[in-house]
Amino acid sequence: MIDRPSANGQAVAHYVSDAPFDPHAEERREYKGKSRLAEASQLRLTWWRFRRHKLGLYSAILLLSAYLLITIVEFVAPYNVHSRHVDFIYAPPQQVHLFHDGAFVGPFVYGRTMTLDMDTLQRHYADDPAQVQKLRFFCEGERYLFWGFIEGNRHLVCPAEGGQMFLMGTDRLGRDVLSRIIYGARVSLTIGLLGVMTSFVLGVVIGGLAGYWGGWFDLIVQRITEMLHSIPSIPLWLAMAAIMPADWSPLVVYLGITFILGLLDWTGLARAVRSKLLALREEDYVLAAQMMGAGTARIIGRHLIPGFMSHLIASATLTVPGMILGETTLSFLGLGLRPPITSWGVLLTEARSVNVIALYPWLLWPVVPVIVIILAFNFMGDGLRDAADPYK
Amino acid sequence: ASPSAVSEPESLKSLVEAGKLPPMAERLPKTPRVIALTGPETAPGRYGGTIRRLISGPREIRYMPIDSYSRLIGYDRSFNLVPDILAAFEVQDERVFTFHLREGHRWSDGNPLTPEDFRYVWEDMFHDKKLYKGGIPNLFRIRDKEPRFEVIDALTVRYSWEDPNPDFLAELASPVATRLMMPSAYLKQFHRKYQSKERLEQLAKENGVEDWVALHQKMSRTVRPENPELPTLDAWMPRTSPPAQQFVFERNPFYHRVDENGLQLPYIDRVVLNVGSGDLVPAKTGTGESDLQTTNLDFADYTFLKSAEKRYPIKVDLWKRTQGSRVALIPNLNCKDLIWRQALWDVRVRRALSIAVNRDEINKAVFFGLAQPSANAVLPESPLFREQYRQAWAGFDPDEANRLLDEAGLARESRYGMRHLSDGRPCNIIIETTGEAGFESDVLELISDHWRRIGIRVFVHVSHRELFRRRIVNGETVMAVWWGLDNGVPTADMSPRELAPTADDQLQWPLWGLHHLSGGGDGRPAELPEAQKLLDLYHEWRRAAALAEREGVWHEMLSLFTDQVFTIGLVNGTLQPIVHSKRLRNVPEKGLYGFDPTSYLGVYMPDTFWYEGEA
Amino acid sequence: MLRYILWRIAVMIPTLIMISMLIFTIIELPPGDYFESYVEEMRAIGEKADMQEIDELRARYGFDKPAPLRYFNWITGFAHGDFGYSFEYRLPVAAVVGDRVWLTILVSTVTIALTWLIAFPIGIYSATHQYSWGDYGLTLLGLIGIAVPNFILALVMMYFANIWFGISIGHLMDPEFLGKPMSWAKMQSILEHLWIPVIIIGTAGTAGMVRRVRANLLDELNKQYVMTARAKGLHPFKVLIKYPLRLSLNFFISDIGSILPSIISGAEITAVVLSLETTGPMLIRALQNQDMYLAGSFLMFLAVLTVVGVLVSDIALALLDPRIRLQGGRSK
Amino acid sequence: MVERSDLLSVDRLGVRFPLIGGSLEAVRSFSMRVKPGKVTALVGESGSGKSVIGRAIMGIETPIASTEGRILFHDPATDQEVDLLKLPRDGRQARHIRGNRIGMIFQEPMTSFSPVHTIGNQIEEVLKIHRVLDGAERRRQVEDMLGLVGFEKPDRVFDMYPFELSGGMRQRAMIALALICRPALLIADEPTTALDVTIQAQILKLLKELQDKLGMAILLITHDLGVVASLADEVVVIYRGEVMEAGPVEVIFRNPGHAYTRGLMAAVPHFDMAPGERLKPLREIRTDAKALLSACAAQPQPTSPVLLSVRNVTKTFLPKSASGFFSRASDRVLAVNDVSFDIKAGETLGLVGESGCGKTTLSKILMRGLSADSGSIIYHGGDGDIDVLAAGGRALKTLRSRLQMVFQDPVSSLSPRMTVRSIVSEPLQIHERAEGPERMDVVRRLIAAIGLPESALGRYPHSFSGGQRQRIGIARALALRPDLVICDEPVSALDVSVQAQILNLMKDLKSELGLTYLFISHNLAVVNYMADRVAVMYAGRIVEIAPCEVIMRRPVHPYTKKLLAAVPMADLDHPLDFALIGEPSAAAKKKWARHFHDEGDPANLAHADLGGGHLVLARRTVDARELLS
Ligand SMILES: Nc1ncnc2c1ncn2[C@@H]1O[C@H](COP(=O)(O)OP(=O)(O)OP(=O)(O)O)[C@@H](O)[C@H]1O
Ligand SMILES: Nc1ncnc2c1ncn2[C@@H]1O[C@H](COP(=O)(O)OP(=O)(O)OP(=O)(O)O)[C@@H](O)[C@H]1O
Ligand SMILES: [Mg+2]
Ligand SMILES: [Mg+2]
Ligand code: NI
Repeated sequence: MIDRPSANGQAVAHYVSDAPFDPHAEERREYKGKSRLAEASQLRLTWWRFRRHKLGLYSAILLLSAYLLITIVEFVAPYNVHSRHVDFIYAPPQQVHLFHDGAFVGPFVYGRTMTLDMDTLQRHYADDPAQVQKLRFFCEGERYLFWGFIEGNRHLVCPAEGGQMFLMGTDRLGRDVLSRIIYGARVSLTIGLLGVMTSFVLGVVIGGLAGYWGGWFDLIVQRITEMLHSIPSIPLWLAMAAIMPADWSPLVVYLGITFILGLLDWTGLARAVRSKLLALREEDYVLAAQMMGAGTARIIGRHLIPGFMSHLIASATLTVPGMILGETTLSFLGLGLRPPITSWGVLLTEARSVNVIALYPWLLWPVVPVIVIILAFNFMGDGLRDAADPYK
Repeated sequence: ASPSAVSEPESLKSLVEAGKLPPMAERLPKTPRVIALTGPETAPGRYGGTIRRLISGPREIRYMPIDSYSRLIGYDRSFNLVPDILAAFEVQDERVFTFHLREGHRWSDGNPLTPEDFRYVWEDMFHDKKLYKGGIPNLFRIRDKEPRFEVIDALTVRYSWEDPNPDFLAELASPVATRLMMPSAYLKQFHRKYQSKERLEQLAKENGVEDWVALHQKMSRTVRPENPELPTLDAWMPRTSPPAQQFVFERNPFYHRVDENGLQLPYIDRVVLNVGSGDLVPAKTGTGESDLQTTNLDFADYTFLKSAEKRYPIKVDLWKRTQGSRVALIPNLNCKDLIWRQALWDVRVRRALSIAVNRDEINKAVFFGLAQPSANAVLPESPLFREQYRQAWAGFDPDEANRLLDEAGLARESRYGMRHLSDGRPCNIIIETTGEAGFESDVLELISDHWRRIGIRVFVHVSHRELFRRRIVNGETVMAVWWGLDNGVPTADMSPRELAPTADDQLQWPLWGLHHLSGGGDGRPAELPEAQKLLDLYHEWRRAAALAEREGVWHEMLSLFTDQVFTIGLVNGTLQPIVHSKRLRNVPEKGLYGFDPTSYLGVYMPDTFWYEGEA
Repeated sequence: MLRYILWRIAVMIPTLIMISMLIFTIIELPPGDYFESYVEEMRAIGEKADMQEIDELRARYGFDKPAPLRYFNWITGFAHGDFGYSFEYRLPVAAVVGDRVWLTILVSTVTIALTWLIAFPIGIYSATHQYSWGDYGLTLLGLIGIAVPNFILALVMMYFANIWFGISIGHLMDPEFLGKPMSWAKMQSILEHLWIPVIIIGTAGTAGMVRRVRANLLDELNKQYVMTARAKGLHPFKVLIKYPLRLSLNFFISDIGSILPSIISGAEITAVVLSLETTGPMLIRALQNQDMYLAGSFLMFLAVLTVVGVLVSDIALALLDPRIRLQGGRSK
Repeated sequence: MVERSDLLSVDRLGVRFPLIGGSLEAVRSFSMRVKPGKVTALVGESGSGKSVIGRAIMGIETPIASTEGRILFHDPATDQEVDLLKLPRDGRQARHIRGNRIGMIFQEPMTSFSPVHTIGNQIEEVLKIHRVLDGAERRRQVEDMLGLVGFEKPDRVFDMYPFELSGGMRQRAMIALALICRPALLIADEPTTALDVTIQAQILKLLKELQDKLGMAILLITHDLGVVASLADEVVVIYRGEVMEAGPVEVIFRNPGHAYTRGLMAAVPHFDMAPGERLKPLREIRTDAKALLSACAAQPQPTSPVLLSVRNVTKTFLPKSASGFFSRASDRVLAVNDVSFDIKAGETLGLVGESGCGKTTLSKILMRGLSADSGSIIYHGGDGDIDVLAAGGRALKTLRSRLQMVFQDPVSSLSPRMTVRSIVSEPLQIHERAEGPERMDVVRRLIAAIGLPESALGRYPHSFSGGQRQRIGIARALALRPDLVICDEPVSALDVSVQAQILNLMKDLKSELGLTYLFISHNLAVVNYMADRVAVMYAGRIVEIAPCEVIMRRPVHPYTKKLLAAVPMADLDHPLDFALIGEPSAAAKKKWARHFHDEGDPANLAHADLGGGHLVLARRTVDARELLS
């Protein structure tokens, strides 16, 4: 019954609401989700918000599956990494068909015939419609050693008996690009994560302390970052290459490289963290935390870093491709991963020539998973960012 | 046709007219070297044009003097020695060498080429304690004795040894020959004997070097033609001083060769070398940016280049590489690891490793089946070729290999298990590679597969070239990937030194080679009797005066070398794409490509290449 | 402030000395020296090197002396402007670096300027229009730029630039201008070639910058002072520029230290792939050949730039945000 | 008939904020109006939606909030009526009105300025947007305005950064910003909370003048009924987003119709309260103080009668603008000047003083949030003395659990990215008090004790009202059951009812657990209610310190006297005499008796003991009797 208490310029009538006054209404103020809100810890709250960010959620699921997949690449890949097919060198990707002559057959590929053009020395492959090679699923195929010691031969999908299935074509030794990409994921995905983690832990901790403590510590850390910064990575790599013991197994080399990638990468981040914390540490809530008796770790970790989270997340997602592809730079210098270790970077490095671009473009396929993974990291980062953003 | 009737090259006309350059007749020696171009593939041509080439670094300008290949004496296409700069030469018992110069032959600055230029080198350079601290180059010492150098007359010089020096002519004809003559008129200004101290100091300062020695060295370098001032006898003379991204070479107006029509060679006015990344050379070549490209192209680029023929006026040919083996596995017989050394000294092991390799597969997978599976031996193009050498332990027989290894005591528990060395370590071979050639890693991948079947696991270690060799010499590696004999097309006149432990850069026995090289001062004597035998045979070849005798020694060495499998050759006769402008004539369609003895393009005489149609 | 700057400049000297030692060690670390690699290079094409000459050169440049002595000679040379001697080019270092520096600066500054010109508007747009199609689209594009290795991008772009526009592959100019003095036509040719390296070097940087600008801006957009500024009636764009953008620039300013040297060194690997006439390939070659004075002096030059850049960045930081106390410890 | 429109009429406004799994309806169907040239006061409990309404009128509420209804603004200058809610969010028209026609003073002046731009720059900007003036003229106008709001050296303030100003100074800068364009309507959201009463009076006087001179209307959002009584023409009482009562100020004060309004009136603390008399909040939250904090380990009770002794503490600041390339020592600000006093165990020491006189600085020094230039502070705890300024390690840790602080600025002292739950439980976590569910219990009880719903636990600080945030700060400070709580304006943002509730709680804790408070406040009635002794600060020095009654009844120092005269009463019969008290403090200082002036040398002054713990800062030469007379 609220009348507009403005009788236009007239003196206001005394209006009194007829609603009864309930002094305790506020405490009983109910709305949906109240109890959940009260119960939930901050972590859970963040998770709830993250769940609402669909793209982020899907990306997280995709990444999770990718990381699960790398534990069972032997099963997922139709061929082994190193299986060669000398008769199918540089074979372009095969298409999966469902219908043959208008009849449904199920997923199958056509067999291939190869002719070698003796003039240009180019191999030409043609589908042979007479050969319908049905794909098999959960089938027995090439033998492999699961994680290097358990023997097996089950595959998710394999070509027909005696047939071939090169869905992404083959490379110069007739190796299946698809299988190599799948195997490559194992190294690439872990190298990315490991490297990013190393660099982040170092960057955040060192940068955080320098920014928060300031003073002498900052001075020293800044001089160290200056030093690391002023030496481009290339001479470092060259020096590394020179002193890396020859009999290190490829795995150790790989781990070492990852770690070093991370070790070298932190300076930029540390500086960013430091600069931001230099500003943030002046905020009152930091003072409040200090007065509560919070230790350095807590103040940096719980009060300061969250204020810089968006940048960190963005940086992390941007560093992942750097790490995945970082080894490609190294291979330019003769360091880095090498066959028989297979990674996306190795695959791309092998595709490093005009020949590939002009004649065998399918060897560039490994770019696609890199892009997908990076997009996924990015969108997941977005989701995390928003979930942690109190204003959202 | 008489020279005067023949027109000047367009590019020199104005200079001649302005009187800055004498007319062609006066520039040429009285008897120029006439090159007959009336073969089935060749034709006399005309002047003009620029050849653009691509190099991957400023260092590669050193290909110019190699390709240009004007030597006192040089090989022709059938590897006979012919006088080139020399009008004629005489050899007595392989001991006394008499060289006759062409009358009126001039350096590119117009100064005459005279015995004084030989003397300058011999006396003022080789025998200057400052310039050559260690004395005259090794090549001249036979049994530690120097030859006698004489100037016989205004056109004749002579070098005479007490003992035969059969390598001498071959050395002079080699791609990077020791220079017996230098433009003394020019160089004297940098020599302490002919120049005042003050002036030398000033010159050194101007050129950013420390003293006159460095100055003289810098100004007299011929291997990399970096000094445009330095007179040359080559077809083109350098016009750019580094650092630069583009190196220009212009025709030498005093060059000593003419075609049968009396046109002074080279036909081509200018050669321009553009520096760029080696990786880009195939791509750029494929877009017609090079008129004559041989380096930095790989067999794998052929398909791409061939497909570019349709778009750009280029022509792609395939030449045959002259290496005894394009890729070879080189066991290090001097490796530090005692157990491995013992194993590798056992010829059964070497043979087993060799026959366990499926060369056919390598050929097929990596070389389109166009190469020739072979041991590290001479090519059929060589008169010394025998099928037996090629096939020595080059078949594929894993069973036999297994048997040999069993016999040699590299035990294996089961049919599929890994072998063990005598001290119980697993048979893991670390193969050292420079990783420079892309196909090496492919080949190694195939080999690791092949050798796994005989119970040997392969690890690949990549190191930079300097490190690579250092590690081998230090005995830190057991095996390396390299190529086989540099010269796969030798004649009996050419030195068989590559087959015996004669040099420290021989990866299978660097220490034994060093021992020989240093005259016993360094390294170790060849410890395997077979290797020692090779060395003895080599000495025998050097003493042999008659061709037939040399041939005999060569065969003996080849059969011993291949039978002992000192190096495990894989394939040879691989092909090298040679790309040239469609308009460029006289480039042979088929040829042999290699450093030794063809000097890359050298024996095919790029000075005779010419452009058809309008420039 | 003045005192702070003086103090920092004083600190630079020991820092640079440390860096020079580090550089020297790193260059020394690979076994062997220039002459060895030179011999190898000759061997590669079958030549034999004249070991005598090499030994002589070794002695001349003190390679038979212990490393500390050589370091000392090198670093004292620095003090009177002698940057050493390039073995490869047989020239003093300063002469070798020469005009490559200018081309490098050209490429780098154009790239960096373009990166910023593109990244900032896009970043701002992405932050203010979070989850719009524009945001998604630009993110996607940028990330693809990041995810494709530069060398592949370089090859692909060069290949198609050649096929479609007939631009010669690689280099910063058409071959006929190489080594020629600057002219109008040469300039034109350079501009024609410039876009490829700029795009290639720029893509990854731009995308990264966009994402960072966006992230940092998003954090600031909801602050109270933005509301105050809006309550003043300020145009939203100006609000953005003056307040949240300035506060979000912190990360960017902190990175100035690495911008300066990167202007000079250029993107080495890309430059190698593209055969650019910049300093990057020269540096790599010098490193690989162990042309140690060339490499060392160049690295030292970069180090000086870094150290200066870091100082500039610190000062800019204090100017950007007056709350920042560069000298003080944790409490006021 | 020509309709003489209201300047602003709000019609059935509703504002709703989304929250996880639901939403919060902050304002519902709310209607009111503001007449041109008149002052409408909006009063109501903390969290009732007052600020939200203010922001909604300005059109600057966060975009995630959904609004409905109409807000009609009739601009007298153009005689056009627009619905502010319908205007494009940041369109030209909306921008023209904002800052120019409608000015707003934000409730949280401390955080409303950009930290990286100078005060002058930010105020000047408004002129830049809406007026065509040259730079010098702008600066002149801004400095004038700064002078009007009570800055003594406007030219210096112009170049200062917000973080260099005290809370009250920032609030005044905010007022200057809102007024600089002489808007037709001023939305003043708690404009004087951080100001001491003398300056408050000065500001109110300024507002009044502008109102009279320019016909500026004011929507005055405040909980200080005294201010309402002095300034307002009409009053709207709001409770939980709804209008409870509205009408002319006379009616509301003399004849409140709604139970809620009556309750509010009753909760106002006043000077003639009997000692021990309790405030009457609308709802008494009976918390068992012991149970509330029982979970925290009982601590050894302080044995010494003096809990904290402060001796000769001095602190100077070097302003940023002066710390450029060439700094001059003369620019230094002496924020705390040779301050000495004791806090006895179990007492409440009130600290009052002019805005910017150094109270916050002093309290931060006590907490070791700032380092003192000189002086000493000794804490006489249950387990030995601790030198506060030098403590480290264990001693510091103990200190941190014994001394707690409620910050003057509730916004910036709460980590923006922590939920209330994390914020309140953090001190417990740090000092490892109570574990798991038990800790949650403590947190829940604390939240209930300060009158917030439990659902607040899962929300972030920014989503609370000013008063709510302030209470969160209090809860956090109490969580550890400290010995000494330094409260810097702990209830300035609270309406009288909630204030009563909180004050009662604090009193209970004090009597039951023996807590000690250092209570900084501008509200002398509150100080009167809480404090046992009161210290009065002026320009960095304590000018008078005495038991509460003595100060309130028999002040000696002229500044104290002036303070007491400036207290606004929630009583229409005692309006403030603006002419008398509204004069700037510099001017007032000139009128001080001679013996209170230092005449350029601070050493001339010393504390004269008037007996009974009554000390006054005066000339050394003067004796006590002279002062008392
Ligand atoms: N951004 C937001 N998100 C969610 N809830 C909000 C937000 N802003 C305000 N609220 C809620 O809206 C209600 C009204 O807030 P408002 O700030 O208007 O209160 P107020 O009347 O100004 O109180 P006080 O006197 O304490 O300042 C409060 O319950 C508050 O928690
Ligand atoms: N960080 C700082 N830098 C420079 N000056 C400062 C700083 N902090 C405070 N000041 C100055 O110190 C003086 C005292 O400030 P303080 O905050 O202690 O006042 P206050 O008594 O709390 O005032 P209010 O009641 O307005 O909050 C003020 O003049 C202020 O300008
Ligand atoms: Mg409010
Ligand atoms: Mg204060
Ligand atoms: Ni041909």
